[in-house]
Amino acid sequence: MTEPREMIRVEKLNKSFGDLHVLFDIDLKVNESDVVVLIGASGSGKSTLLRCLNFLEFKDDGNIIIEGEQVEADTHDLNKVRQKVGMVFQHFNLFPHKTVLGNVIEAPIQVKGMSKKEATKEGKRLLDKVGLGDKYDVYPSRLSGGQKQRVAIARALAMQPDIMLFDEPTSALDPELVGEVLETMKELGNEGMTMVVVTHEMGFAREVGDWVVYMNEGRIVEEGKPDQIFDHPKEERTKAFLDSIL
Amino acid sequence: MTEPREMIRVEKLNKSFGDLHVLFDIDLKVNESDVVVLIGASGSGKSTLLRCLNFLEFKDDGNIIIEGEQVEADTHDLNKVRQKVGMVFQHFNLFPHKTVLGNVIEAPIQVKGMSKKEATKEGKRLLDKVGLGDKYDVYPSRLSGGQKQRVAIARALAMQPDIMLFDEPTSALDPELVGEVLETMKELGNEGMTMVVVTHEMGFAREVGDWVVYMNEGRIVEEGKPDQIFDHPKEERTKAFLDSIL
Amino acid sequence: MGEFFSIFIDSFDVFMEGMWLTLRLSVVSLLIAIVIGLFFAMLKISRVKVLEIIADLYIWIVRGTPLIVQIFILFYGLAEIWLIPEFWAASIGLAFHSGAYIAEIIRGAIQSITKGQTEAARSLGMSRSLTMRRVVLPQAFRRAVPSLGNQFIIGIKDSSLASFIGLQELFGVSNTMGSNSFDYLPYFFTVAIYYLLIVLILTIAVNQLEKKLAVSD
Amino acid sequence: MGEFFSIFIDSFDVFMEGMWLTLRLSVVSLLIAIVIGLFFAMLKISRVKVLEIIADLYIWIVRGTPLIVQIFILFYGLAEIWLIPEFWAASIGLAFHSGAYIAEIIRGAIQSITKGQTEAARSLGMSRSLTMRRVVLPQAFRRAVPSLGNQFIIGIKDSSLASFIGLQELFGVSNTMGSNSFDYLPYFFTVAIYYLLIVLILTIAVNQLEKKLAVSD
Amino acid sequence: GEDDTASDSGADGAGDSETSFDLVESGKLTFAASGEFKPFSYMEGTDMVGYDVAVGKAIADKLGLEPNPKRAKFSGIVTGVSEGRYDIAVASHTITEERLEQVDFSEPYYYSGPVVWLQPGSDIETEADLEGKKIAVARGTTYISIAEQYTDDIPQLDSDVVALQTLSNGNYDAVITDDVTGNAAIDNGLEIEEGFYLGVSEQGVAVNKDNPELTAEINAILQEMKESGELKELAEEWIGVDITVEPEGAAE
Ligand SMILES: Nc1ncnc2c1ncn2[C@@H]1O[C@H](COP(=O)(O)OP(=O)(O)OP(=O)(O)O)[C@@H](O)[C@H]1O
Ligand SMILES: Nc1ncnc2c1ncn2[C@@H]1O[C@H](COP(=O)(O)OP(=O)(O)OP(=O)(O)O)[C@@H](O)[C@H]1O
Ligand SMILES: [Mg+2]
Ligand SMILES: [Mg+2]
Repeated sequence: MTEPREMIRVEKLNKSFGDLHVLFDIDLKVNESDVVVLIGASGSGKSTLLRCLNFLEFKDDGNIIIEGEQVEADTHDLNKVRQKVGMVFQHFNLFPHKTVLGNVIEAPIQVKGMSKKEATKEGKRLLDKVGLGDKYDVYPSRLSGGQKQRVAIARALAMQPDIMLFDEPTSALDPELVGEVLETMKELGNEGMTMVVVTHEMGFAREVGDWVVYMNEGRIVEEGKPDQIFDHPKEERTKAFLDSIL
Repeated sequence: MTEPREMIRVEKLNKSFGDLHVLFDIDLKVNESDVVVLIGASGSGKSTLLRCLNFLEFKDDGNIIIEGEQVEADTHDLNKVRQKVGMVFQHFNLFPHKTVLGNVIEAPIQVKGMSKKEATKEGKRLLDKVGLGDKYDVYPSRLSGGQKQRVAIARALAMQPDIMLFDEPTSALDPELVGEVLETMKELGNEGMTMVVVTHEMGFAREVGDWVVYMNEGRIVEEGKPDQIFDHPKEERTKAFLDSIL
Repeated sequence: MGEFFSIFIDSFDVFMEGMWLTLRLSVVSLLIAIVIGLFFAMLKISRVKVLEIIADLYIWIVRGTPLIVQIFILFYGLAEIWLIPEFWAASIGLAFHSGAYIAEIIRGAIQSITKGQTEAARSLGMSRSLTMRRVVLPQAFRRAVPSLGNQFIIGIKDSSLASFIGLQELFGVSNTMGSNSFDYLPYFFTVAIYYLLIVLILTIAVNQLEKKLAVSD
Repeated sequence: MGEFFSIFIDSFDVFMEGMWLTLRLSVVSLLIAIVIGLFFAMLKISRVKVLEIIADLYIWIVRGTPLIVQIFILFYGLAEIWLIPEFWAASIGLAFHSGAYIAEIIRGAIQSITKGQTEAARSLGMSRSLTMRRVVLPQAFRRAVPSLGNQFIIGIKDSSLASFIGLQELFGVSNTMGSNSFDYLPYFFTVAIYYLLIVLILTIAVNQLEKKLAVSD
Repeated sequence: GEDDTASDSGADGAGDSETSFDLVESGKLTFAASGEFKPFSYMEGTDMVGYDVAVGKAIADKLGLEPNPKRAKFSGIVTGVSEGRYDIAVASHTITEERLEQVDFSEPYYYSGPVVWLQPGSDIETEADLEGKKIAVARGTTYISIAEQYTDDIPQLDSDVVALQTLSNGNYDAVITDDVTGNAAIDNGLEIEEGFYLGVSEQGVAVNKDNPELTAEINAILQEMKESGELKELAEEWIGVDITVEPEGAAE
């Protein structure tokens, strides 16, 4: 068995907003094809950690190593780094002035310089894949939340990232729409995409997750395989948290 | 025992807002010095009935007889009628650009043509009475809700009305401030003021009320002495309502 | 630059007279405009269709034509009916103009006063007009102060057009002095400074007034 | 009345030329103003203190001085540096003026676009400027359409002041014809009608455009 | 005869005048000038001065009235007189047929002529060279119709001085205005050049048509001032040369 490729390594990451220290000495490792699930109470720093991985926030201290390369905001072209790491947001953030297809092909054309024809072909393939083959020319305002989120996933995939980050992708959705998005994410996981997912969907975490990380007040309190965390949490706080959400 | 003087009589009052029929054939009698308490679920028409008595809304049909005189909007000077009937609102509606004393003396001076000196003397007496003798020159924005409502009561009393209407005078107040307003109202009732009070304060209704009227969906369902209504309601709906709020 | 400075000093007295006229024009036209604005605001909220249409028409005409056209029409048009001095023609012209904007400001302010205020007043036996006068308008005016202040500043700038019917207000002074010296630029710079100063002072004053009025709220 | 009607007919051709110039002036100055406004809006949101101050200063000067002063200063001032025809002096003067208002409109519209939009674009690897160009500005412009339309209408009315530096646009035509015939009033009424018409048509057009843009939202 | 009447009423004082004329403000002679036509009328501080103003004041004095000079945009002055906003205008108006339909004119109080003013080194030398050029004039002046004989490109400004300054900035090919005004501009440092005369013009005092007696009085006064040399003195004081006599054989 070969050593798996390390896609993300975080070492002693610290982050404050002004006086508010939000992340304390975070260490994290994500291997190729892993699906890592981040859980924790509101305000525990999950989003902040994810955003640091995509450089939407800048760390104060520590190292972030993406695909073997230590990334620093002042020496690296972050736009290049971000192309390797796709992100899906809680509130979709689709571009309302562009059609569904327009949303998906925008970055490949503008950033990668792909031809419009090629981008369209690839974009359509991705939209078909997420089950929106009939919505190419529709504007986002006409879509349901679940459809919007699947477009957002297709949009991120269109940049052919090596890693996908998901920040509570289903928590802004009506319950009956959660399933279709989780299904799409599950497929993605099964295809071998490396994923870091913040979610409260424990069924998904258990079924798709390879590794679960529980955060509390800016620290990683406990981590392990899903079965272990969910069935035999070691820490009291983990137990209390799981009780509160299940 | 002489026949008591009849202050208000309502006969077959009907009122609609557009297509919405809000009051159906309301009959009501209020004798001098009576304290009549109106209760009922939200939307049952209590406020609308009270507002009809003060001609802030106009009836569609039926009669309203104030102190023996049948009042019609097109033949009577309603401003004169309103002077006999004071009203206290849920949200106080103090005049924010006038001091406490200014609020109280405004109408006596402008409407009754009282001299400023006389109005001020009477206004101070009333403010003393409601326990605000130290707030003459303060602006309403500086008062607590309970203080505001007591100013509103003093303001209405300053016109020397024969009847006072209260529309949920304590329901916009923090619980700890309800008592001071109810106390003021209780005193007023004990002094012989004729009052019609919409309230959910059952303790007040029982202690001060002479007559309780229960309304539901625009109709008077049941009425009687407080003990009878609260302890032995005849109607199922009355019982259900009382259970829901106690 | 030294030359500009000496022009600035030398012209001070004349500009002060122009400033005085500018201020008189602006204040007088503001006062007339408030009366006009109040009147049309009342029409707008009268709930009488015809009156509302009249108010809309007035506002539409004012907003649809340049101020300079309005001033000239009033200047020459009023002259055919009754000859009024330029000062009054200009004041009325400016007032006619900003009256439309003030009508909208006042209407908005009146409608921002809650129905509860009116009902409280009516329940005390106050008549409709007494309620408007004593309860609604005083509160509405207070709320309108920032917008009215802003409109006053606009009015001061607009009063520059009064020079075209012959008034020697600030801009008129700069124009005349420029023409006498055959060199307009330094005088236009000078007058720009005066306007900036007035507007600056007024902006501060309006802000102060706002703060002061906020105290009793 | 009959006389007015015949004046209206007779002057039609000349007024059409004035109208054409008015429209050219307004459109050209609007386009320049959008560029200026965009530039200063960018300064305002740059989060670089110096640049913000520069933008504030510009906006303060424009808002603090009458348009007619600005037009004259640019007309004479620019002439000392480099000779430009009146048309361009007027266009630049008007653009300098409305640019300040447009800067505020655009800044407001940009700031109304959620941070989420920017983050989504950045997370796709789009650079800051690409994000601005492809994601933020298109949405901001769409939101700014009603205000920009309104500003355009104001610009049309303001262009009447270009007549004072010798341009025979609508108002200039009425002024000249009035002074040649020694009877201003009918010509000023005529020109008022033309302005009202343009403004009416534009108001309708802007409303239509707004509705059309709303479809994709 | 007439002369005597005029000097009598001038000498006898106000009482007489007030009964014979209908004045804008009683006891005052309200006269308009532009204040933007140096040296004929311009501002010194807040006072309007110049040859026109001096003549207006002299007329008022001789009528026994208080002079009441009013500033107005040139283009609105004739209308103002015919509307009754001003009693008269002493504002360098050339006497023309069109204006005579609106107002009455006195006898000329000075003579002049439209002159073509050019940029230094201009290659315009004759009237023929003006063909199709950009010629600026002041709005409401007679120079417009003159310019129209040569070109369609005629920017109209609010005063002659604006036109001249803009010419010196290089915006126009030519400006048509009075000889005196142009020379005053050159004296004040404007870089322009005197071209050539386009004719002779007579400037008169404009009077409201409802006031024929006033016109007659003014004619008499002007006649008297010409004879006594007073008008010439005023011209020399303000203009530096005598412009009150009709030039013989002026350029056609
Ligand atoms: N831009 C910011 N400025 C200041 N404080 C912030 C900012 N973003 C987040 N925080 C604070 O950082 C802390 C962690 O926030 P974060 O959004 O990472 O939590 P979370 O675990 O994602 O919570 P949730 O489940 O509510 O999304 C919180 O206290 C939050 O208020
Ligand atoms: N001005 C109005 N226009 C239209 N409908 C109204 C108006 N005022 C009241 N209603 C409707 O009339 C019905 C009775 O309202 P009313 O305010 O009298 O009820 P209420 O018993 O006072 O209720 P609450 O306890 O909520 O104050 C409600 O359905 C209400 O929505
Ligand atoms: Mg979060
Ligand atoms: Mg109610």
